[in-house]
Amino acid sequence: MSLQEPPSQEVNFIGLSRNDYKGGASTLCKGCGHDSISSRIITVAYDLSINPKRVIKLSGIGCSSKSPAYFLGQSHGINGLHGRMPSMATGAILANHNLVAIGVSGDGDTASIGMGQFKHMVRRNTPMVYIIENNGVYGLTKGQFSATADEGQELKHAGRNELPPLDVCLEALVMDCGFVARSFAGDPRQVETLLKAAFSHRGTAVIDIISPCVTFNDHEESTKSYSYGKAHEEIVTDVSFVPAREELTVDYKEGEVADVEMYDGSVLRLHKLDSKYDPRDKFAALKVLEEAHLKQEFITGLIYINEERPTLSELSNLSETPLSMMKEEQVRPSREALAKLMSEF
Amino acid sequence: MSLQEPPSQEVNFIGLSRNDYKGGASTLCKGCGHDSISSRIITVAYDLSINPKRVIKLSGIGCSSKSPAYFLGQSHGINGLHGRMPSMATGAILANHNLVAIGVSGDGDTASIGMGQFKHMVRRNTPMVYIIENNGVYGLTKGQFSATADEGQELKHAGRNELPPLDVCLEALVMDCGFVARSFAGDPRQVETLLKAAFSHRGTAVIDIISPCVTFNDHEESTKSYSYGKAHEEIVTDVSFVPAREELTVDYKEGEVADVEMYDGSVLRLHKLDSKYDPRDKFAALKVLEEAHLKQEFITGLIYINEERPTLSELSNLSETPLSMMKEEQVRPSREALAKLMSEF
Amino acid sequence: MSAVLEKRDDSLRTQVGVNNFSIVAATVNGSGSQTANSVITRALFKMGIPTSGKNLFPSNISGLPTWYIIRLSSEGFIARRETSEILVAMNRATANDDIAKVPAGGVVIYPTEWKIPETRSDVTYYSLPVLQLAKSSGLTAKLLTYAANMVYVGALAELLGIEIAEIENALLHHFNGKRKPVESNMAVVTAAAEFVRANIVKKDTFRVERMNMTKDMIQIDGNTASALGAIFGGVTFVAWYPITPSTSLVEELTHYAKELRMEPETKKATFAVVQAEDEIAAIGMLVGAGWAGARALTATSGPGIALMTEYAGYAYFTDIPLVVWDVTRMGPSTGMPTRVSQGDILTVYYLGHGDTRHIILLPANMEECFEFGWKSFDLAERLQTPVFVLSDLDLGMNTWMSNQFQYPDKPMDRGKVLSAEQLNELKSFNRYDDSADKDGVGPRTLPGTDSPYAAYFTRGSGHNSKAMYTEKPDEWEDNLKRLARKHEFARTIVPSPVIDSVDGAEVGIIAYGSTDAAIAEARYRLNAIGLKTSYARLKALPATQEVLDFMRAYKRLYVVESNFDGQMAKVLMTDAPDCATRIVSVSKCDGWSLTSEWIAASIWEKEQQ
Amino acid sequence: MSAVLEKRDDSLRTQVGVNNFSIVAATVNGSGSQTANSVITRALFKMGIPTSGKNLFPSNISGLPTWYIIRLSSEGFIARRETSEILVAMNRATANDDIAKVPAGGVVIYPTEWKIPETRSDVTYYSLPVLQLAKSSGLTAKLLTYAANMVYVGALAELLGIEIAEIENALLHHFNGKRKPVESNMAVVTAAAEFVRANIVKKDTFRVERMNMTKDMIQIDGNTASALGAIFGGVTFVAWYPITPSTSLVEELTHYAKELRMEPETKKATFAVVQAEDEIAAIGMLVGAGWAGARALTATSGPGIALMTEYAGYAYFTDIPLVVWDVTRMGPSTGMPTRVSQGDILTVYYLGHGDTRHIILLPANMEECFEFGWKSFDLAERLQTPVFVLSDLDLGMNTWMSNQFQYPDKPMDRGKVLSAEQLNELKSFNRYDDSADKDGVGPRTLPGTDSPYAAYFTRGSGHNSKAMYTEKPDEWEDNLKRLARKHEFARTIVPSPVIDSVDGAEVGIIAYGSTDAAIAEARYRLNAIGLKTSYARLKALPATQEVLDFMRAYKRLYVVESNFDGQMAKVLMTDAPDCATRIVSVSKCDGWSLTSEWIAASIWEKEQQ
Ligand SMILES: Cc1ncc(C[n+]2csc(CCOP(=O)(O)OP(=O)(O)O)c2C)c(N)n1
Ligand SMILES: Cc1ncc(C[n+]2csc(CCOP(=O)(O)OP(=O)(O)O)c2C)c(N)n1
Ligand code: SF4
Ligand code: SF4
Ligand SMILES: [Mg+2]
Ligand SMILES: [Mg+2]
Repeated sequence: MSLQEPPSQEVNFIGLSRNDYKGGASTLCKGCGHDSISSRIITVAYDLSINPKRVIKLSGIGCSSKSPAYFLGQSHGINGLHGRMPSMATGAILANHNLVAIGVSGDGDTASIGMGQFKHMVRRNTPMVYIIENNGVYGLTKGQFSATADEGQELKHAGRNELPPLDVCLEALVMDCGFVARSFAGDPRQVETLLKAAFSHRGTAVIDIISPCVTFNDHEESTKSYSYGKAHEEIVTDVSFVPAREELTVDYKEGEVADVEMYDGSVLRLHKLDSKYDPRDKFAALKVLEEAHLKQEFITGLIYINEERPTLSELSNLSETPLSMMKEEQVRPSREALAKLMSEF
Repeated sequence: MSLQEPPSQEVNFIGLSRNDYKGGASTLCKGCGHDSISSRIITVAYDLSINPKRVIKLSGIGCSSKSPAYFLGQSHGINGLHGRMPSMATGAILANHNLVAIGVSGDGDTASIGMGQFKHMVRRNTPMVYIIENNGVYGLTKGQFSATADEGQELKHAGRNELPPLDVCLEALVMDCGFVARSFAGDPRQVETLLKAAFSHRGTAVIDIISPCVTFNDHEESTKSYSYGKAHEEIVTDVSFVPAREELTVDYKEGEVADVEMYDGSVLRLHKLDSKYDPRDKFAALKVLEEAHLKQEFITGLIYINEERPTLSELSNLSETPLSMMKEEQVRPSREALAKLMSEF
Repeated sequence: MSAVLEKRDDSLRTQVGVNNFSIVAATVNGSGSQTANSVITRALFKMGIPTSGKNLFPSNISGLPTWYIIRLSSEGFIARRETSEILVAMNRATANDDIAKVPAGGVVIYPTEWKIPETRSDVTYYSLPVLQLAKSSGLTAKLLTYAANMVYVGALAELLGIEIAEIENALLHHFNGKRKPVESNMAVVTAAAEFVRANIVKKDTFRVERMNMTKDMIQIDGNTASALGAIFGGVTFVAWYPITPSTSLVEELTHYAKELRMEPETKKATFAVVQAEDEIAAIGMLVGAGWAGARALTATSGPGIALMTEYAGYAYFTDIPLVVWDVTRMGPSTGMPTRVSQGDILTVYYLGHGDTRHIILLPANMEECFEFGWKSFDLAERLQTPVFVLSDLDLGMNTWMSNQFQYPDKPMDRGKVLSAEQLNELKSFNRYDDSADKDGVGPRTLPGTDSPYAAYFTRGSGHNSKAMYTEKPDEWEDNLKRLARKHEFARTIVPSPVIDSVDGAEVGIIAYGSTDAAIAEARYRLNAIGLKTSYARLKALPATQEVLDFMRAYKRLYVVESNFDGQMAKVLMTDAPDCATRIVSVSKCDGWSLTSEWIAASIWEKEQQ
Repeated sequence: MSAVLEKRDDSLRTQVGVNNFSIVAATVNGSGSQTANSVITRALFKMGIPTSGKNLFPSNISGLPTWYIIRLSSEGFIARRETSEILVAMNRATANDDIAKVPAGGVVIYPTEWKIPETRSDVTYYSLPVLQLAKSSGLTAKLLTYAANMVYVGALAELLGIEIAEIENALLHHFNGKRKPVESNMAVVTAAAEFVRANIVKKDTFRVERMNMTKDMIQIDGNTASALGAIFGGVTFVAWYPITPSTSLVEELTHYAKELRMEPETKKATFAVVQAEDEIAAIGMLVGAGWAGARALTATSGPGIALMTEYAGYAYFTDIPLVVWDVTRMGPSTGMPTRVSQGDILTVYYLGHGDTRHIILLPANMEECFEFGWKSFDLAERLQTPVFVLSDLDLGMNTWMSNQFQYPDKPMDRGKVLSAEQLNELKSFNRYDDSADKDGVGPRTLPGTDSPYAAYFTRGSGHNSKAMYTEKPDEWEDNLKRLARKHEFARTIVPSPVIDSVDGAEVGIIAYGSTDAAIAEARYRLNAIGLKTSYARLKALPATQEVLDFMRAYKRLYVVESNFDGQMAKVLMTDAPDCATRIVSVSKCDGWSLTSEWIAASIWEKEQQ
């Protein structure tokens, strides 16, 4: 795969059009950040001329985990179990180490039920791009807090969250992840840049993308609530009503801080790392994350990179031929081998 | 419970002798570090005059997890499932928030299969003393590497470990644990001091105690191998043979570094935090752990303390009466309450 | 199926007419039709007409097809029917299919804006200028889709004769008495009704009339009923992980516990609810809490049950009480998370590895959801074992009418728990020794009991009657024998089946859970065409003696269930091998609740063979 | 039991004598008796005497009682027996119990150092100065306990007539030909033999004689046999989590794969082994690997199976091939991790929630462990589904004699996989469409296949034959029907039972797995006292037509198994309800493998009723 730009607007280096990278129609809510991440993946895969036939898409369960069906329709995809995608990815990647793997997960999927598998995937340095579409809630089960929800956050449905947020970037970092990044779904340029970098990383590349849930990031008592007044709010006590909403977007420069107003009126503070920041310094990475945590803001950008660690595929000392493509003669020892063995027992 | 010393040598403040704190006979290997940790728990519980009838002992599965049967025989104990003790502890503690909970786990139990539950227990700040008897191997299943095994370590049985170690102290720390400590099973004074401090901590107190496995921390090719020569070594190709061994012990001062020779001839480097170290500084804690990781040494002592975070029991706004002791009239609403409800549907 | 339906006697069909028909509202989920649908359902119910509401919704949050079916039945039958006579078509994407399914003589109500051709001559079409009428609410553009639903409320009211006052009452109920939203909704309702009155000539015969069949009854969903039952059962500890269709059980429990279970003086809680990180942790917490003496509950569904396997076996083997509500949905695997099935019988009965058999309760209606809500704790603590209550999506999330709930008729049974006083007198106890009662249950003590004799050690590995570790063959076997005794004892104390023995019937029907309403109706129809049937509705596993007696009394036993493999039929075969050849499994599993038409036709057809 | 044993006809007992008795070595685990025991077992085997070795070890690492039972049988019977005539008492803690269990006429060998009274007059006591003899090895003090075991090797050799040359050969085999350790061990052996010759007058009648019944046979354990089978089956991916008694399966697999499965030129591996963080991850990895086209295997036991429930159901429902070895141990729960049972039949058959039924293979001996090692992959890929192989601790970890393994008689069957060429020709494919063969199996493609038509999307939620998401009732049902077709198709291709129909027999015995050896012997004894029995040994579930035919042919069907609830009996009842009343469950579950004495006595007793 190449990091150069494609030769023309219509087709990329391998002769595919952007359309060849699309997937099925999304069934997510209008304005859901997850859909915009799917678009970014489509763009990046097209731009990088990635051969979709050599890509596998993997996910767990959740709104976020549905999205692999909505991009790269020419790639094999698999939607596994809630919180257990990392193991499935590990098996698939070792079965064919020549493929490019994209995993999409949610914050519930990764940080709640999936914490164990996530940590151990990172520990093994399973080569894949692992995207967390992070909204702090369980979208698909209608708005309970996930483990990444902010302490003190209040939601219409779930009440008040009393527990501290689990930071997936910090979690990846302390488990020696070689590529740790964070972005915001409404910042297409940054998401694309980071995705491109992630695709050229050899081990596990973790990208935590804040992707607000337009439907359940909302709470009843908020006075600053999403663009309609008190009376109108009451009418939609109908829990089944999901108003169409605009995607939240933001555009800000390196080193800058941007405040994004959420649907519930609360404010998300994003802080883009500047060019002086050295992502090869693990200690700086720990520091920047811990400080952001204290300030209740989110650091965006490439937080840490280290290309040193061997990947799981490399450690496995695998033959060139993918395991899945082995012929009988490569994997079934000979009659003589059996006879020799038998003589030894 | 009190931190003062007991009035006499024979009985403690609550009139119990050291014997009252003992448990059943151990079935662990002679010299296993886990047994010496059990002794420390006995001593500390006696010294602190903890009422054993108000203690619950919980564990997972493993050699380490067997040990609650070997101390505090007058306390209720429960030996749960592999890797799933934290959840069990959470339920038991909320059922009776007036009890003192001691959890004992292994490195396999906590860091491999148990990673998810461990992180979430810490996140909830479940009030308990959580001890990891860390030997880097699965003792009970005969010597495979656990997730805390050192990178590059070689064992007779398991071969070479290629993956980086998972640091349970760092894991606890980044999940906002309010008490993070590390010690060595062969350093009785430090273990006791830390245990005493842990018992007076209000939230989750994590103590990682390096506790070498005398039986499986051994490897065939080692020239420096445990006290017997090459020929003799071969004779014990009998995998069922477990030679009796001495417990490893060490005595060193604050700020000092001690090298302990392991049974396989490798050297464990311990570094005791000195009195200038401020365990209330989270950032310093991160730094000291990360640095030790790079130097392949183990920091011992109280690494981090923070008494601020409310515990899960506190957040649960529980009645004084433990839930388990509630009388029918406290928990079954009245006939009138039902009648009123029925009129509303 | 349809072939069968056509062949069979016509009496198997519901005779439609006044207060006897179904309405289906076909919408897009996320469009806010829930208020509209529940308001209609409640208004009809309050007019004294037996009514049920079933929501067929997709497994996503917005944008996919949803159907809400309201059935009225002057005979009091509230199961789903095969057809709905009145279609409110609000989803363009499914409109063609939806219209094709309307039976001859039926009605199609649709938005004028669609400008679709009215091609069927055997149904009546009414079109409504939905958007225009919605605007009359004065709501902002954003809420127009929502208001559009109120248009069909008004139209149906006018077309069918639903009392406007009851619609308003239902809205008031829905909005907890807040006038403002009631007014804006009523504006649309009235405008739509007026439009119909002015512009539409009623050509169909469907209408409703006040009657007196719902007096003193309530309308509720099973998850709320179960939650209330648990609260009146003194639940003290809940751990859970969200999963459809069980989520609302815990959410309602939390909601009502905050109302009913705070200490009046201190405002402190007499319960704790923990959202766990997954279902392994949820049941792990229950194990700890149940062991320590709490009344511990979780609610989950198939995938969660799967994850609970290991701890379920542990709790069985260590004699720890806890209650698991499995609100079943369609499996295998993720399956159809928003569709119903009774597919977890075998999984749950044998949950765990090794020789494990659990206690299962099988509520069939709202009263039993409430009753088993409290009774499950008494059984769990009396038997010191996990009790699984198998509700399902149809019971749990749909709207049912019900008698009012009965206050528990017994004090709480905490089972064999030794107090400090008892222990100090006994000076010892044997945790797993049931020799006193031979019921398989030994005495237990709770942590924190102030006696030096209280402590014992709990483990999932081999233990003898003193709770000591053992690998001795005889001690191991003794313990398994004790557990088998407990299972047999459970057989004598779990809820008895409801048995309706009909004189002269050669055929017995066996069923359980949410299919009960459809069975009642199917038997009525079968009886009408001359097939007498007796009926045993199981309320629990293991099956009690009454069930076994029932099985022995009939030549043919139709075991009706909503799963693919006929799972209960299998369990019963192994319980009563002598009846195995009489058992005929009648099962179907397509995500929709069984209809009386299908049940009656299936049994009728098999009887003809 | 013992009452039964006493009542029954004496012919049910093994007649002891030359080459016909058992030896039990009672030791403490961790003391290093494995070399001693395996050396005796091998020496006897190499003398041409049918021999088996069973290790009864505790669930800890050192310090608890262990028994190793060596059976010799000139008749070729190698199951465990109820009694062992010769006791080597090396564990003071259990010595009294151990001695009490020696049958009249038996022998007790014990260390002189114990100075215990020789109280039984019906047995022969021989005491050995064990420590003193051990010292003759010249080993350091630390290794004396280890050397002590060699003392009883020498003593037994002398007492029974085991050829010293075969002992030395066995030691050479054990130490891979290294002379040094062989010499130090032989020093003890010889010293002990000499001591016996000089000081002990043989008073018993037990002895061994060279014979010719083990020619061309091997001695091996089931886990090694299974591992080799997998390697010859072209296993490419293994993920696992350590658990007794399955651990050695993967460890042996890894060991032999490094020998047999490295590319000769590149020294690169044609397989990958990953130690997962738990069993959920292990099976998750298999799902990914199986989906992507690897031949994926895991080995585990009860608790691991429990954790695999959710992904097992997923793989079943998404048609993903993978192989799970469940080397069963005693449950429920942690149970007795080092004791045997066949207690996972129901759990595994129905593993998953919703309507799930799996393919199960049931090896009964070493050859089948090897055969199913490769065949399981062919079945899994042909059927595109998980295949569970139920070995057990007795098969897996004990020492069995066996014929040499047969090289696979068929090329690898990768099932219906479409290549890029095929796809480019077809221009599309329907993943779950089995209309071509009606066998329930659709074509699949592997990721990385270079065709624009290759891709499809796999999900555990509702899908139609094109692998598209669906919630449509008919599409859902069609898929379940296809899976049911697959189950019925599997019935026709899984391994057939071994059936031994005896003329004139009215009784059929049905069994499976490790109990086979004991059944063979029990039938021999029953025949001797006049009860003819036919025998069907199941090799797989679902049961094939031959099994059903067998069941229909006999009046009484004794289903013999090593679990508490008679699990296979239950499965067979539901498969053949017409035979349910003929099925009599003969089951026992105390952690020890079944004996022919117990089986014969149980069936005999039931026949008398
Ligand atoms: C074992 C299991 N438990 C529970 C569920 C129900 N469930 C489906 S999605 C989901 C949460 C998804 O949250 P997240 O991963 O944050 O994704 P989002 O919908 O927010 O994108 C849950 C709990 C499940 N599918 N499986
Ligand atoms: C679900 C499950 N998988 C595997 C096992 C087998 N097992 C028992 S103990 C153990 C590892 C214990 O290692 P650790 O926690 O480090 O304890 P140690 O024995 O080293 O003290 C394993 C894998 C089990 N009991 N349960
Ligand atoms: S519920 Fe939230 S996360 Fe799910 S699709 Fe809708 S907006 Fe996205
Ligand atoms: S095996 Fe290791 S961890 Fe287990 S008891 Fe022995 S020394 Fe301790
Ligand atoms: Mg989320
Ligand atoms: Mg360990």
